[in-house]
Order: sequence, then C-alpha cells, then structure tokens
Amino acid sequence: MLEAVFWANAGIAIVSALACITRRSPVASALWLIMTLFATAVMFVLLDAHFIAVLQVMVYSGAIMVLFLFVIMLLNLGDQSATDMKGWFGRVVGLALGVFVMVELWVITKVVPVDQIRLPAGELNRMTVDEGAIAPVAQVLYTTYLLPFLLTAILLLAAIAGAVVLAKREV
Amino acid sequence: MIWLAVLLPFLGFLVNGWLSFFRPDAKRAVSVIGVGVLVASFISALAGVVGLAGAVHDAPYIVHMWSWMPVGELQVDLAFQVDELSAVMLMVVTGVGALIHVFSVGYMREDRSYPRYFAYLNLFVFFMLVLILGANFPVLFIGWEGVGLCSYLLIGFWFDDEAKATAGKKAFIMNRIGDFGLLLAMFMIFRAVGSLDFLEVFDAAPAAFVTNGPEITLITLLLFLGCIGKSAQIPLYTWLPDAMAGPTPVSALIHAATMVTAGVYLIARTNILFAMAPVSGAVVALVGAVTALFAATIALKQWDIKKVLAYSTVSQLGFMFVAVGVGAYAAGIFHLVTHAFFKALLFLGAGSVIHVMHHAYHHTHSGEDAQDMRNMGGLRKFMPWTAAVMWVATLAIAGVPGLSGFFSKDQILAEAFARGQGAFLFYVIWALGAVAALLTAFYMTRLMLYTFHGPNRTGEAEAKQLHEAPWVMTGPLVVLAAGSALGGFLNLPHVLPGAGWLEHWLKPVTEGSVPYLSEAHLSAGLEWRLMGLATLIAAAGMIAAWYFLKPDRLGAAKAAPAEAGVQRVLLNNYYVDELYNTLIVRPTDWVSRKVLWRIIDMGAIDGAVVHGAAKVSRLLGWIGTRFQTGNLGTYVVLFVIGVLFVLSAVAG
Amino acid sequence: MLLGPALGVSAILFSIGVLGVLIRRNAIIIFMCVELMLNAVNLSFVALAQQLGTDGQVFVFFVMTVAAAEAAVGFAIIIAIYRHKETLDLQNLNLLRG
Amino acid sequence: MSGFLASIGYGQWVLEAIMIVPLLGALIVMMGPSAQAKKIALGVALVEFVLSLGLWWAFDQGTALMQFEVYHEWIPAWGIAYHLGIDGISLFMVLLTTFMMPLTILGSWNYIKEREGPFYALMLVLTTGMLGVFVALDMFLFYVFWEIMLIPMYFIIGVWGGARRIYATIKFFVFTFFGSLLMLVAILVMYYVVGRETGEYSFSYRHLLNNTQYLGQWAFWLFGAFFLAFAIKVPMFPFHTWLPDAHVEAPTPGSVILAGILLKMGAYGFLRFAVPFFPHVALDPTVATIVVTLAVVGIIYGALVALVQPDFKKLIAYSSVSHLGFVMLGIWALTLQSIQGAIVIMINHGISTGALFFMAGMMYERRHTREIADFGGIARVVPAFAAVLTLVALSSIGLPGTNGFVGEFLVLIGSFSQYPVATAIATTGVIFAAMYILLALQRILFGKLDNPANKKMQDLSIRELFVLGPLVVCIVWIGLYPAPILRRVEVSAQALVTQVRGQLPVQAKAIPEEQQPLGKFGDDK
Repeated sequence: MLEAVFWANAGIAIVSALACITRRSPVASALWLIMTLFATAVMFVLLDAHFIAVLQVMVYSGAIMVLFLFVIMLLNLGDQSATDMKGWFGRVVGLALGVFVMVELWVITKVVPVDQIRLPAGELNRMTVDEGAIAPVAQVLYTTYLLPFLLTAILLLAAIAGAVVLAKREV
Repeated sequence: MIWLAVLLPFLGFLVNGWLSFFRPDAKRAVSVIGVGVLVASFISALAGVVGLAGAVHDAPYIVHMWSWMPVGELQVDLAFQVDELSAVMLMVVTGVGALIHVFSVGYMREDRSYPRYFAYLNLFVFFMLVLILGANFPVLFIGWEGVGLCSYLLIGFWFDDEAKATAGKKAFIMNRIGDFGLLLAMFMIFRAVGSLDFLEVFDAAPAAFVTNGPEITLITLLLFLGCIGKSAQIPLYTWLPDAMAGPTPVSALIHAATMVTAGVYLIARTNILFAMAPVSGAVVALVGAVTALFAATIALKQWDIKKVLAYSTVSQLGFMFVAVGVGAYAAGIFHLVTHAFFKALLFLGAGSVIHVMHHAYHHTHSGEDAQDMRNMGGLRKFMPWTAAVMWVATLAIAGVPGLSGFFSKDQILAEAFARGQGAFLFYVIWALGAVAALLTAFYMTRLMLYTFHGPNRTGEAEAKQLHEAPWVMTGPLVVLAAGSALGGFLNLPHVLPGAGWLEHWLKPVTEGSVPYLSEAHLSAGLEWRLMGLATLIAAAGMIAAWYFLKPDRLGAAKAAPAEAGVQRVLLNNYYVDELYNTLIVRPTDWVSRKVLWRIIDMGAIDGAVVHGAAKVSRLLGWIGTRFQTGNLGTYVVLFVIGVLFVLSAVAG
Repeated sequence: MLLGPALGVSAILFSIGVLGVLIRRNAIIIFMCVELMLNAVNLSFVALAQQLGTDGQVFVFFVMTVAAAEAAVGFAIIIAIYRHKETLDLQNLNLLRG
Repeated sequence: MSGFLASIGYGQWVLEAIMIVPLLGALIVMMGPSAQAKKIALGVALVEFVLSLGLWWAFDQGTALMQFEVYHEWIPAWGIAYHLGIDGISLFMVLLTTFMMPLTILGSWNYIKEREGPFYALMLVLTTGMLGVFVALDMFLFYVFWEIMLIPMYFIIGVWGGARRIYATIKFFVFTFFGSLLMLVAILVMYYVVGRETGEYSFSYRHLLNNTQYLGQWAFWLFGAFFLAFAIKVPMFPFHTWLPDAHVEAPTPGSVILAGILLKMGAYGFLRFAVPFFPHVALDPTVATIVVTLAVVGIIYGALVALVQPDFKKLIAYSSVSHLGFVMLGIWALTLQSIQGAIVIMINHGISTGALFFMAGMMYERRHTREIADFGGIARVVPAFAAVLTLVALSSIGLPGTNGFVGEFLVLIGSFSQYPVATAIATTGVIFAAMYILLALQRILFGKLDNPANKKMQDLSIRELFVLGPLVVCIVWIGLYPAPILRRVEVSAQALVTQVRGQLPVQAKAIPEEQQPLGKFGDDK
C-alpha cells in the first residue's frame, strides 16, 4: 500500500519535473515545479520525515515558489512567446550529460554497501510517535548542530541585507 | 721606538687630511706637520736601527701590536719585525722620504690642494713602513696594497685631467695583477706551512718544501708576479711611465726610490724560498735583464724628461732583479739603496727644472710642454746648482768609478758573470746587463746634454723667467748628491779594503739561503777586469752620446719633425700599450658588454628563461581566458563535466 | 524499505534538474532547476535519515535555509540584471567574462 | 658589562624584546602623525639597536649551543613552536640588521617624501621579519618569517621605487617566491619523513637536524629545493637577474636593506640549513663541483658585467653578485677559515655595499640621475663625499686594512686547501673588482668638471655624515681588528665544520685531529 503511494508520487514528481523543464512559459514551469515539490513532500512523509514534509510545503511550495511567481510577474515574463530552449546541439549535449549524471548516481547507489544500515526498521517512526514530529529533529539541531544553525541564521540575515542592497534601485 | 716611526706619518696623514677639509689654506702648518713627522720618524727609526746594531742577538726584533686574524690554524698578528734588512729599508724610506718631503714644500707651494698632497705623502710613507716592517705576509700585504693606493691617489693627484686619473687607475690595476700572484703565493705557503709569519715560514721552509720542487717553484714564481706588478717589470711595466703624470716629488719618492723597489725587497725578504727554487731565480734574473735592456732602449728616444727617468727606473729595477735572481741579495739591496739616492736626485732635479720651466711658461701664458727636453737646453746657466748635482747623479747612474752606481751595478754584473760558470744562461744575463749599462750611460748623458747644455730653446720671453729653484728645493738635492757620490762605500767590492759592509750587515737575513745557492766565486783578477770593463762601458756610452748628439742643432718641441722608423717605435714604447689595449682591454670590455651582459644576462637568463617562463605562464593564462566566455551556459556544461569526474572518482 | 526506490527517484529528479539547467537559457527557469536539484538531494537525505538517524533531516533543514537565502540573493541579482539588460537570456549575458 | 647584563636578566628577554619592539614601533608609526613618522621610526630603530647591542657582551663565545633561547608552544598539534635562539653564525646577522636599520631610516630621511607613515611602518615590520629569519629555530617559523619579510620589501620597491618599479618588484617577488615555495615543500617532506621514522612530528630545527639520516634518498631532492630557494636569494649566478632590476628600481633604503641584509639570508640559509641538513649531498663531488663552479663564475661574471654598467646602482648590484660568489665559495670549501671568511664577507658586504647604495642615493637626490656618465670631476665640489666614496669603494674591492680584505682573504685562504684551482680563478676577482670600481670612481669623481649641473652639488650634510660615519668606522675597525668578531664566530663555525664533515667518510686535511667538536646540538626541549 505504502509502496504504491510512493510510486505514484514518484511518478508525479518525475513527470512534473520533466514538464517543468520543458514548458515554454516560466509561469507554467513554476507551477509544475510546485507539483513536484508537493509530490516530494508526500514521499517525505512516507520516509518518516514529517517535520521536513511540513517545511517542504510551507517554505518551498509556499514561500519560495510564491517568490518565484512574484518575480516572474514583476518582470513581466509570463507571456514570453519565443522559446528559451537551446538549439539541438545544446539539447543533445544536455541530454547526454544528464543521462551520464543519472548513470553515475545510479552506480553510486549501488556502490554504497547496504550493511551500513544501523537503525532498526520503523525506529524513526517510533520516535515520532513517542516524542512528536519535531522533537527528534530539534534535539539534534539545537545540540550537535547548534553552531551551524546559528551560522545559517546569520547567513539568512546577510542574504536579506544583500538582496536589499542588490535590488535597491539607487545604489 | 719603531712603532713611533710608523705611527707618526699616519698621524701626519690624519692631521693633514683634516686640514685639507677644514683649513685648506694653512700651508705653513701643513708643511711643518708633513715634514716634521717624517723627520721625527727618521730620527726614531735611526734610534731603532742604532739600537738594533748595538744589540747582541740573532733573532729579529718583533713588535706585536694585536691579533689581527685569529682563525684556528691561521693566526695572523699585526706585528712588526725589525731586522737588518728592514733596517736598511727603513733608513732609505724615512731618510729619502724626509728629503723629498722638504723638496715638496717648495715644489707644491702654489698648489691649491697642498694639504691633501701632504696627507697622501704621509700616508704613503706610513704604508711603506708597514710594508717593510711587516712581520708576516698579510701585514706586508697591507703595506703592499697601501702604497699602491697612495700611488694611485698621487698619480691622479691632479685628477681634473682625465689622462692623469687614468694613469693612476692603470697603475693600481696592473699592481693588482701582481697582487693576485702574491695572494696565491700566500695561500700556497699557508697550505704547505700552516703559517704566514716570516720567521715560521722561513724556519719551516727547508722541511716543508722539496728543493727545486714544483710547489716551491710555483710559489716563488707567484711571488715574483707580485714583484713584477709592483716593480714594473716586463710585462707589467707600462704603468710606470704613465705614472709620471703625478707630481714630480711623487715620482721621486714612490716611483723611483721606495715603492717600486718593494719587489726587490720582497725577494730579498723571502730569499730562502727563492734560493730553494733555482728555476724561479733564473726566471727572475732573466726577466730583470731583459727588462733592463728593453726599458733602456725606450729611454733612448724619449723627449719627456720624466719619461726618460721613468724608463731608466724600470731598467735599473731590472738590474736589481738580476741581482736577487742570481742570489746576490746584498747586491740587489745595495743597488736599491744607491738607486734610491741617485734616482731620487735625478727626479728631484728634473722636478726643479720642470718647476722653473712651468713657472716661466705659466708667466707668459704659453701652452708649451714644460717637461719636453726640446724646450729646455742651456739651463745650467740659469740653474747651476741643479745642473751640478744632476751631473753627480748622472755620473753615478752611468757607472763612473768611485760613485755609488758604479759599485752597485758592477757588483750585480759581476755576480751574474760569476754564475755563468754554472749555467750559460747567466752569461747571457750578464751580457744583456752590460748592454743595458752602456745604453744607460748614453741616455743619461743625452738627458743632461739636451737639458742643461747647448743653446736655450725655451723662448725669448720665457728665458727671462728662468732662475734657480729656492733653497728648500736645492737643499735636499745637495744632500742626495752626497749620498749618490758616497753611497758606494756601503758595500765596496771584495778586492778593495773595507769591502762588503752591507753584505755583512745583511748576513743574518740571507744566511738561511746560503746552503741552497751555488758557490760563485770570482778571482781577484777577473773582478778587476770586470771593473775595468764596466768603466769602459760607462765611458763609451757617455762619449758616444757626446759625439753623436748635437744639442745645438735641436729645435724646440713645436717645430720638431715627426719621428720615423725605429725612433718612432721607441718613442711609442714599442707600441706595447696599444698591444695591451687591443689584446686585453678591448676584448675584455667587448666580452663583458656584448657577450656577458647583453647575450647571457639580458638575453639568455633574463630573456629566455625568466621572461620565457613569464611568457609561458601568460600563455597558460591566455588559454585559461578562452574558457572564460562569460556565458553561464558554457560554465554550467563545464561544471557538470567536472562533477561527472568527481562522481566517477567517488564511484571508483 | 523505500531506501532504494527513494534514492533512485532522487537520482532521476536530480538528473532532470541538471538537464534543465543545461538546456534552458532563461535565468529564472535555470534557478528553478537548481531548486529541483536541491529537492532531489533532500529526498536522498530524508531517505537515508530513515536508516541512519535524524542528522539527515537536520541537513535537509539547512539545505532549505540556504536555498531560501540563495533565492533571496538570486532574485535580487536577477532583478538587477534585468534592469540593466532588459533580458534574462543567459546567451546575452556575459558580464562574467574576464 | 656582562655582569650588568646578567643582573637585568638580559639573556632571558632580549630576543623577545627585539622581535616585538619593531612591531610595536610600526603600530605607533602607523597611528602617529605622518610628519613624525620618521622620527618615531628612528627612535624605535635606535632602541632596537641598543637592545641588541648587549648581545655583543652577553654572547658566550665558548659554546656552539644556541643561546638566549625563547620557546613557546605555537601549534603543538603539528609540532610547531615559536622557538628562537642565537649562535655565533646568527649573532652578527642580528647585529648587522639592527645596526643597519637606524642608518637606513636616517638615510631615507629626505628620499622618501610621500606616504611616510606606511613606509616607516613597513621598514619596522621588515626588521622583525629579517631578525626572525636569523633567529628562528623552528622550520615552520623560519618559513613564516622568510615570507613575511618578502611582503614589506615588495611594497617598498613597488610603491616608493623608480620608473620600472612594478616590473622590478614583481620579478623580485616571483623569483624569491618560486624558490621559497619549493623550500616549503621540502620542509614539509622533512617533517613527514622524519616524523614517520622517529614517531615525533616536529618542525624543530634540532629535531630535524639530528635525524637527517632518515631522509635517505629524499635528501637529494630536498637539498635541491633548499638550494634553489637560497641560491635565488643569495643570488648565485645564474639566478641573479632579479637583483640588478630590484636594486635599480628600489628606493635608497630598499637597496641598502636588500643588499645589506636580505642577500645575507640566502647565505645564512646555506650555513644554517642546506649544508648541515644534507652534508652528503652538499659535499657530494658532483654537487660541490657545480656549486663551486657557479660561485667562481659568479665572481668573475659579476665583476665583468659590473665593468660595463652605465648605471651606478646596477654596477653595485652586479658587484654584489661577485661578492656573494666569494661567500658561496667559502661556504662550500667548508673549512674554518673559509666559513669565518664567508661570515665576515656577509657582514662586510652589508656595510660596504650598504654605504655604496647610500652614496648612490645621495647622488640621485642631488642630481636625479644614476647614470655614471652624468657625473665627472665632482671630487672638486664635494671633497668629503669623494673621500668617503673612495674609502668605501676601496673596502669593496678588498684593500688590506679595510674590512673587505679580511673576508676575502679568509675565504680564499680557507678555500685554497679544498679547491685550489677554483680559488685561484676566484682570486682573479680582485683584479676585476679593482677594474670596475676604479673605473666608476674615475668617471664619477675625477676628470673635468664639465657638466654645469654638477658644479652646484652640495657636499655631505651633517645627517648624511651620521649615516655614513658609523659605516666608515666599521670599515676601518673590521679591517684592522676583526678578532673580536672572529672569536665570537669561531666556535659555531668550527662546530658546523665538524658536524658536516663528521658525517662524511673521509676527513678533509684542513681539520686537524685535535679540533674536536666543541658543541653538540642538544636535544629538543
């Protein structure tokens, strides 16, 4: 049952992704991307990452993609008529490289030995049940990864400042 | 006391040097100090020598000042050594030096750099004393190069004249070529003996070296190279005639009486080494004899009065080298002493002539050459004292019996002749010397005739200005004339009563070499005959000059026709300077400039390698920029390719 | 046991992202493709986190944060470029040329 | 004197003090008003000199061990320490540096007219860098100082230099950096190899020195890297071409420091590192032949090229190539005399060539030209200048009684027992030296004073006399009484010779049996 849901969403994600990169209109692309993100969020749930799934929907599909659409609208790119797709040579090269990447990644997944698996099946699920969706992540985030966490905060701050400086009209 | 003799000239240098900057007009003070320190130095040296003569000891008297270069095995002290040889030199240097200083007071009176002149002169005497008193090779070398430096400074004393400055430079560089030999000799001696102190080296030499072996021969030849440079022998003699650019008293002091004889002193000092290397001795004698003759021929045709004396000096130094080369060290030193008297006298006499001539020409603003003998003539009427004392010196150098030069030169030739029984070469050397003696008598008589006899060619207006030099200049001449006349009694020949005083005096220094020298003895009859022959030679030379040369017919320099043929070759010193220029100086310059600097330095190293490397890295950089299309798409493609590589590396 | 399939899907999504970056010229779409790739990576993280512990999820958290920051700066740059050049076609943008 | 020094604990803090004082001074100079910069810098340099002067008395000449040691952990995990110390070899390099710095600052008084604050601050930073090179006993620390000192020099030439300063400074930087990077690699290799073999990973000089036998087949390549780094710095023929450019373009103080101190670092590096670390390679017949040949070629070549230089500073630069050739010959002959001579030449060259560059700078300040041909006959207008220039020039060509002679004589006499032919050829250098120096003297000082611009030249000012006076005093002093210097160097030089020769199978003739090692390099702390 779960596997079926997984595969369904996987299919949706892949098809949406393909659509995303092939649509001429940026708005369409953005919408297809949101589709992919949703499907991925479902897969996250299936992989016992409930908190991340929520974040995915809220931050990615919600905030960031809205930002995308916002910018597209702002720059009036919605009704672009001419395609921005590269010529046949570019596409062949891209396809070749893309396939290569996929093959490489595939090979790598085969290389990683399976016996590295440590947690018993359903462990994460049990933790979620015991402690709630956020606690297992928060526990690590605020202890082991406290410094990186703070650094990301600073990074965000810097990004905000940078964005303001860059986008401001009169510099 | 001895250190006082050395220190005083140095103090004189300091004070006069100070005055030259801050009180350039204080000529009286400079004269008093400059001459005073020399006289005081002479007196203290005399006291020291008298003390030495009175003392009953065998070993030389050594004064240690301080440790100079103490490095492990090499222990060099700044130390002075007073023995019989240095005593003789000490007397000559301070005595003749003091007289020349007095003369300089008159000669240089009007020079604007008067204090500087005396500072240099005092410094020279200081270095000369260091040279003759040094107790080891490096200290000797301080003096050796120090006198070269003073020679350089004094030759180029009137440095506004480019030619004079160049002459000084030439002297220094040629001396340095010799110094190179001296340095190498020191290195070899140190390697063999482990010391550079004279006493230790000479004590150890018989054990350390194989007689007539290659090492000792090489050492002595290198030492001799030093002497060649310093004493202006073939092939490094060309600086001495050029050195006449300096003030005339300088020529008298440095380039006749003292510095140029340092080579003879060095060989006499290291006599044991030379005695152990007979081949080197023969080379020394041969070079000396050839130089004596060669320089005498050039002197025949010089018109510049100082050039004649300069070539004469080269020639006489050749005689001295014949003496020390054949192992007659006392005879060499003897000739050194007598030569110091008569050649200093000749130079100073010439100086007083030039002084007066220069005055006369200066008075009439004439641009004529005050040193050219063709502009002189008949000067004995104006300068009787000078003429008289110069005749004494001329007779002495020509070898008229009874005067100093006769005895010393005769002794040298006799010693060379005596060795002829052992090797024919020495007969050749003797013959060369005899011919040189003949030429000496000739060119000296020529100098006197053209200068002091015949009609006056100076010019109408100028002749009125001619007069005898002041007493401060003639006074030293008279003293030197006495020395030239009587100096021969220092070392009379064996056949005369009271003979060989100097030889006896020098015995402690030279006796170490006696076992290595071949026995050379002349019978009394042969010695008398050689003396007679010498007298004949002198007479022949002088009479020939009197007979062939006609001062009455000589014209003034400006009217003189160009020389031709052999005469021109002689006048131009056999074109040796030109030869050196073409063969050595210019090729060196060309190689340095074109090959080393332009081709190797700028072309090969800088151009090819350094800039080549820069160009290669630039090329690589240029290739790199070709990838920088600025197109993000290209970057992404490259980036992905890079990622693929990394991935495949991870995947193994 | 969804690890294998999840990694596979992740690889496919990632490759599609790469492909998109390679074949498109519009800066915004390329940007989206980058987000797609990040997302694919997140999927791997989460899948592995199921087996290896919550650290992977923390990393996803960081990735998202950085992505947000990137989006902020990226859009600022895009807007600045657009103002300057009136286009977002990367073919016509060669400001990076040295 | 030494009692007083001991009572104030001089030996414990002197190295710390002389390292930190210039840095503090640089801070003050940077923050103070620009007009006062040179005065402050001069004061700091004088304080530094006085501080270091105590070393002369406090130094124990009876031991080859490191003295006045300073040891602080720096990066203990990698075996890096802030470890300083002085022995007879580095003593005079330190004193030379602290002696030259006040003179250099005084000498740049009027030459540097713009951006004075940064200039004098850089000079002081440079002081610390140079001192650090001479006293560092940790290879990592040494490398850090070696590079630190490059940076101020780069700016001094590049900012305050002449017309082609950028070219010159880049050439200088790239040349030096090229060599020093190779050296860094070599240091790291030594660190790892020795660490692996002994189990103790440390950059300590002693640790590495005591375990050089583990380097095995690496030694050749490591030596090559060190050799290149130091040979470029010295500079040996044919790595010298950066020197004339750098000298010509550098401002006077830059030239003085470059010639006076920086070049010594290469030679010091050979004495301290390259030769003792790799005695087998350094004295390998083939390697030694090559090095000695290069040294001799450098002597002759530098002199000949100097002979034809139209630019006075270039002439001095090429003469440096010649002089440093003597140093290299002395180092490679590796006898007590030659090593001592090499060190004395290093001191001398700093003094004499420093003085020559000062005087070239003074000529430039007056006439704004360095071309020898633009001068001539100036001895009449500037007699004091002429007198000093003559004396310095004579010292440069090694006239006995001046310092130049002592060094050259010791090097040559020491080398002769090892390499007679090479030494004989090297000795001809004294002839060529006389040629180029006298030619230059003549063309500058003597001859007709026909250039009207020269007629109004000013003679030495009081300030310039204060710059040149100490150098002249040193020239005469070292020329006549070098024994105090030689004695202080002797034990360390002997220890070096013994240590290096001791590792070779065949003992050379020059070292008598009774001269046993006087100091052994102790174990690391």
